[in-house]
Amino acid sequence: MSLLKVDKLTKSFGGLTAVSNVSLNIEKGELVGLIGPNGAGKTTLFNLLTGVYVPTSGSIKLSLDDKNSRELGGLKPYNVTKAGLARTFQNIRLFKDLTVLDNVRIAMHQNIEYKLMSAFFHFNKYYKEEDRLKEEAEKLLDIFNLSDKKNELAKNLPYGEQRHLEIVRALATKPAILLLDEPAAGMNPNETAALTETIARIRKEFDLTVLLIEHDMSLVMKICERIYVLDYGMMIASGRPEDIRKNRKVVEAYLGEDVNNA
Amino acid sequence: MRILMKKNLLILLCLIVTFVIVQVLIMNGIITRFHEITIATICINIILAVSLNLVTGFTGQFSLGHAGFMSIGAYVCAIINSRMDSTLGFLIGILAGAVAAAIVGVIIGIPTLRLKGDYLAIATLGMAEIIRVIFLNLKITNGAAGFSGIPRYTNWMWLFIFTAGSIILINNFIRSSHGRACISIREDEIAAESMGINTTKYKVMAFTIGAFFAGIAGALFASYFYFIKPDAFGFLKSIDILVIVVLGGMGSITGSVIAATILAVLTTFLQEFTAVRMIIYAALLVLIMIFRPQGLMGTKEITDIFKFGKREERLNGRRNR
Amino acid sequence: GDKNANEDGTKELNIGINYELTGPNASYGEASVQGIMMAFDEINDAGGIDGMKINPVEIDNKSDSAEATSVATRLMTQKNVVACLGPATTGNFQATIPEAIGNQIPIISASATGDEGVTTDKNGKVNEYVFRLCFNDSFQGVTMANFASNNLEAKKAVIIKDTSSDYAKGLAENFAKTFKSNGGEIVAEEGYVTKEKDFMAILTKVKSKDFDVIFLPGYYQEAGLVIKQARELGIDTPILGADGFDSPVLLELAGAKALNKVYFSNHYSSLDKDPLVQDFIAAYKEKYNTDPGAFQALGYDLGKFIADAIQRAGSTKPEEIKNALASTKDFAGVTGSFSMDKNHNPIKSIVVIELKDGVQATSVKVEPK
Amino acid sequence: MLSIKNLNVHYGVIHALKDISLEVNEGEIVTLIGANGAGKTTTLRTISGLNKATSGEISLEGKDITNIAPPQRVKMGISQVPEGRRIFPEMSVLENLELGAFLRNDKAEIKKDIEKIYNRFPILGNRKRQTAGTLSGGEQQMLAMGRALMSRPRILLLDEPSMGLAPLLVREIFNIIKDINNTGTTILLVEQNASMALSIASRAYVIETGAIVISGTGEELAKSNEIQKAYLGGE
Amino acid sequence: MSEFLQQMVNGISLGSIYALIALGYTMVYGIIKLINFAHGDVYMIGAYIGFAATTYAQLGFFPALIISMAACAVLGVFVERIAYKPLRNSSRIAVLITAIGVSLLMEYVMMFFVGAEVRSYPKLLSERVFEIGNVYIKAQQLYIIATAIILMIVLQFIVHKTKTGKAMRAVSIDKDAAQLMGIKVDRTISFTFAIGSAFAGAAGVLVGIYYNSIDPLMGIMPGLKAFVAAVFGGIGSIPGAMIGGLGIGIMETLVSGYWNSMYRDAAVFAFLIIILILKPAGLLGKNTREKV
Ligand SMILES: Nc1ncnc2c1ncn2[C@@H]1O[C@H](COP(=O)(O)OP(=O)(O)OP(=O)(O)O)[C@@H](O)[C@H]1O
Ligand SMILES: Nc1ncnc2c1ncn2[C@@H]1O[C@H](COP(=O)(O)OP(=O)(O)OP(=O)(O)O)[C@@H](O)[C@H]1O
Ligand SMILES: [Mg+2]
Ligand SMILES: [Mg+2]
Repeated sequence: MSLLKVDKLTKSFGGLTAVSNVSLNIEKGELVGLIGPNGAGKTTLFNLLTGVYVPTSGSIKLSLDDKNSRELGGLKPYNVTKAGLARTFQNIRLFKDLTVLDNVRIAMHQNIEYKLMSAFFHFNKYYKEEDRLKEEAEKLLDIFNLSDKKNELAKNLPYGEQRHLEIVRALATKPAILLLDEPAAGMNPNETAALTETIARIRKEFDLTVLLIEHDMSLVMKICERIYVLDYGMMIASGRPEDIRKNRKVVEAYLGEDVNNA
Repeated sequence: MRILMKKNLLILLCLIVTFVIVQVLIMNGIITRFHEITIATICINIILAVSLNLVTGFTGQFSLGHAGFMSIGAYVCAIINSRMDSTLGFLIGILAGAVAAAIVGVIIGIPTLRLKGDYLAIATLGMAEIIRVIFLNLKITNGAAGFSGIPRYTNWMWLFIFTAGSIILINNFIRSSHGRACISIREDEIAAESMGINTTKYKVMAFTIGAFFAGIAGALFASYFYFIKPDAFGFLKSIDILVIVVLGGMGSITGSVIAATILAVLTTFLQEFTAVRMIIYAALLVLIMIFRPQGLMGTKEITDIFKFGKREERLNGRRNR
Repeated sequence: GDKNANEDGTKELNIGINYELTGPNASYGEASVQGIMMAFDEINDAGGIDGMKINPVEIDNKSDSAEATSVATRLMTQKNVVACLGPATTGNFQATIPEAIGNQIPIISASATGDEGVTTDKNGKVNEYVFRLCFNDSFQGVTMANFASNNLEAKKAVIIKDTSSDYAKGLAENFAKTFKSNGGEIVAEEGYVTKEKDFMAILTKVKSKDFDVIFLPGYYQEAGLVIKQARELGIDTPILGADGFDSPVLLELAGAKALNKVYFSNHYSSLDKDPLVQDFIAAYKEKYNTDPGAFQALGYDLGKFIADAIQRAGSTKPEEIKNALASTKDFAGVTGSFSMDKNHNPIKSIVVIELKDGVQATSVKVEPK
Repeated sequence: MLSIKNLNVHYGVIHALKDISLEVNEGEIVTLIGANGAGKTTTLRTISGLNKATSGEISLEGKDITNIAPPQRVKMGISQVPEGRRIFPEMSVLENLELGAFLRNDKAEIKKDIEKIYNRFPILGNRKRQTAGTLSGGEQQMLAMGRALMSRPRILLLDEPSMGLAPLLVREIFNIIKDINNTGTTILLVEQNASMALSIASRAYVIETGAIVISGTGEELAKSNEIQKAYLGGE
Repeated sequence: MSEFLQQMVNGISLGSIYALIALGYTMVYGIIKLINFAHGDVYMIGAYIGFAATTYAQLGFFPALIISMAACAVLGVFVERIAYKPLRNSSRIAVLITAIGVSLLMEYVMMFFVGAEVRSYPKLLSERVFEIGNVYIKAQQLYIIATAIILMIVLQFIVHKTKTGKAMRAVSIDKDAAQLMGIKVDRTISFTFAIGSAFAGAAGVLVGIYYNSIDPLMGIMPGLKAFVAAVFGGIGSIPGAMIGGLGIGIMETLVSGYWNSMYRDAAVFAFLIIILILKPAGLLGKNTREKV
């Protein structure tokens, strides 16, 4: 049984159908790419998966184990996150005026184990939990060597590190599936290469399933095991990178003729 | 218990020293009845400002109705305390006033907190007006004529206990995971939701806690000034509280405390300048905002200032615009 | 040494003035203080009280009750006042009562008309240090209700009151009670709030009702506009009010044409031939170039009254001033001569004035029971 | 044409640009490359006047413009496609384009120019009434370029125009840049996609932590080992 | 029936007074997102200038109106330069507090000079009352309604059809980007304040004549109502301000007329809150959810 099963998902804005009848399957542990021209509906699909938009029709099923399968469509974003989906944003949306550490700690809120009264009176439980939180947060920050900057304000980080922090923050919610929206945007080839490796690494370390949107083919073709291609809101192709690269429709709509940048 | 940590003991010591010093000064007559009124105003305004700061400064929800919650606390306490003329009655009155304000906070918060920015401001303003009009027309509150003859139980000790208690509790809350959840809403609501935070729940929570403490402040107010009437809790009062919060710095508890103190002292000082007091006050307000738009403290706390090298435990909210 | 003595040996008498000089009630406070100052100037020009000049210490209470408490305390504990005048409105005055009792310094208001909890406490016991020199709401309300029933033979009345004012609330309640006991009926009770300017909605509603008089407790600022708009809407029944009507501003706002069949109760009438009244009006006119209103006249009397009490006390001790105030007999003021009753309320007659084309045409005196 | 001498810019205490000097000659495409946070955007913003220089001089065709207000610079022919596009999201596509021609008064010509933009970016023509904020990233990028061209600039500053664009479009954007250049507009191009930028640029500057470290022709730099390692992902 | 018609006349004329003030208000509000609490006080000062021009300088209605508008425009620009401009990059609430300071300053400087007592206006406009089948309509009500409608059209034209209007909208969205278009941000904002304040001045004179009563604190309530009307109609929408103003006027009148005037403000606010809950961006506001 697949971990995430999207069936005939549609979203329209007024007259515009941004996502139209899209179906896809993601198995546990997979690393899947989602590509397509600008405006194809990739981000919209993410927004549907994470509850930011309510689908016009269609279903999104998450099955963490064989017994339980949940419909995610129509859930509020925080409930989707609780169910096990975490994301990053195409336009970075960090808590800019908070410290790096706080950015991560906020994402860990749903796993906190003390109650409101502890928050007011700082009982022992509070201290124990806060210590645990801090430790875990620092561990996560270590992935991108950010723990030295844990007391910096997020907005003062260089662009690339902000993108890294977004990933850390998403990981802090302990997701089963991680959705990355253009993680390499604005990075130079060196930085992209480093990011590619990191994604591969965290995926193993955290036993994650990853779905990522990216226009940088050097990243997509290198680490994605499977690729879905959207165009005008419709799924026009899916398959292994080698096949996608040769797919006529994809080349015409998206890659262009001389694909030699992978 | 970690409550007995060095840091907490130190705070406790400071509190006790402050209390004792003022108490001794009162007993020696160095702090007169007149100064005491200023102190009472300061304490009540501190509670109001700190609680509004939680809603507006930390959670980022623009509320123009804080005086409404204050009035609920004031009337409930006044009514109970007038009928039960004892310290116990006073304490029951305060608790009942705070709880009543909190309940109204939940009832009003759930539908209105879906609104954003100025739309929320209008809704909270309207809500406070509704509360005011109700008090104006109720029999038990004696309507426009006001409620007079409230026994005075509020004294320095109670003021101190409730003010220090409010500051500590709200400060603790802000430094907890729940408090960080509130702050994340201010920073970016969409991102907060995507990080698993039920933003509606935490907005309502902040709003309710704010209302609860505003209720306490109202109760103390009623019991200190003998007399309350609905007019005293109009939208201008809400604005006054907001002024303290912004002047101190949105997102700084210390700022609220300092601004409440400065403004009360300033108002008292300006009493002497009858003809121009409001002109001076207004001009100072404009000047302070021009030269310190982020408020006196920005989002810094007093503890940040003493912690140069060790930035470890800096407070969550840190907005320097 | 005497703490009130000046360097040059003349003594000064500090008298606190705790009034609404900013905020929504500023115009009433301002008017009252004008009257008080006029009285003080006259007294000081005439040599003061036993050679002591009156030194008014004026502090603004922002039309706010908590501030009034603070100002009263300041005057009493920091400024060595022997007595405090004001505030003008009942609520703010009430907020200073505990301070007067606590500090044992007399306070007097010229316009706090509330029935309960002013000069007496909850249990009906007199507040020793608290005085006023205006009649209370019930006296005016009852008088106007009787006037409506007896003189105008009205059976049905409409009340339009300022819901945000303690003054209007007291008047309306007393009017309604008496009017009903006279066999009349209150067919509608409508409200507005201070500073409002548009009354068309309630007037239109009222117009559709069947009634003989409108009772309009409230101050001239709104009453003037209510009357104007009522007449424009074709409502020509008598309109009754109380001392809040007494101001030249009423005429300016309503216009002469609208001010017919308008009756209000007051402390005195400008028609009164008493030289005290005529001299005051003339002096005021000379100084401010307009007619005085009730607040000014009451303020003027208040200034004279406290001076008189100090003179009679022969002392600047607050306690003795208090005793002198309490034992006042036949004090002759512009707003009527009066004695203090045991509850520190003046026993005063009331006049009901009729306006014709905006000017006082007739006045009827009603003696207190 | 555009010349910058010893430019210094600070953000509070941060010294973002340190003694930068560069030249752009008439008709050239000059590219400025460098890592994140190196100061590329700051350079462009300072040229447009959105940031104040602490010291140094910027001149356009020999005229010192260092202390001139930004709108005046637009009038003199400097136009910019800012980082993050900065279109007016609540306005329609057409209104955005019209605003690009804010300083012009020749209505007929403006109309013609809008048509030209639609020819160049047909998707904009199809969406002229759509609220610009709901366009996809790539569509917005085109709009930002179109808008900048509407002022008929003599020199166009482009800040990472290929960011977030699909591969096909990236190539197209670079073609368009070349095209715009061919019609006589001088171009200063900031890019992360260094290989593409270098391939169309006549000359290039490399900026590192606020200072220019290397400069040369596009070809030279593209071949340079250092550049290969640092920016082109070469081994 | 005639009572209902009369109430509608009352409601519309009260509402058009709110709208008159709200229009100038929403203009400034829409452009720099400033809750300009001082707008009501500019209106008050406009009324006093008109009062001075007619009473002391014995001028007629139109000269007084023009003088008041011009003086208020200057005042508005001056206040913006001194008090708001230094806070361009500060949080909105900080500017709000400054505006409150400015508002208090104008109120009490005025009170310092003219006293707290109300004044009445000389009779400058026809006091005719038309009686149409038991419904009374004052000529002045017609003037006010007409002025409000004309102002709305003028503003709508300025903002949507003129170049300056486009500049205003661009500045309101993104100041840096506007500069890159060649728009002079400071000048655009000044212009906005000038227009908004001039309209407030006009409203001051008209309403002063209509109610025949002015005082230094007269701006507080209308200023607040204008804010409510602007938000209710949808922030930044000019027809929204008009509809918001009219809506509040009519609601107040209907509550007073058919229910209980004592609960009027509470009822109107309750109704407003309900409408906002149903339409969270006001009547004409577009509920644009941020694209993420
Ligand atoms: N809230 C919205 N209202 C109206 N239209 C929208 C909205 N959100 C997205 N769209 C439209 O839906 C389409 C898909 O947008 P989306 O952001 O999903 O594209 P994308 O595939 O992520 O593109 P890119 O790679 O450029 O980010 C676009 O045409 C866009 O204009
Ligand atoms: N508004 C600001 N306040 C403070 N520092 C800033 C500000 N804007 C930029 N900086 C700092 O100035 C330096 C240069 O930034 P700039 O945006 O010019 O870099 P860039 O080369 O354009 O980077 P990128 O590739 O990420 O766009 C960075 O260290 C950045 O953190
Ligand atoms: Mg996208
Ligand atoms: Mg940049």
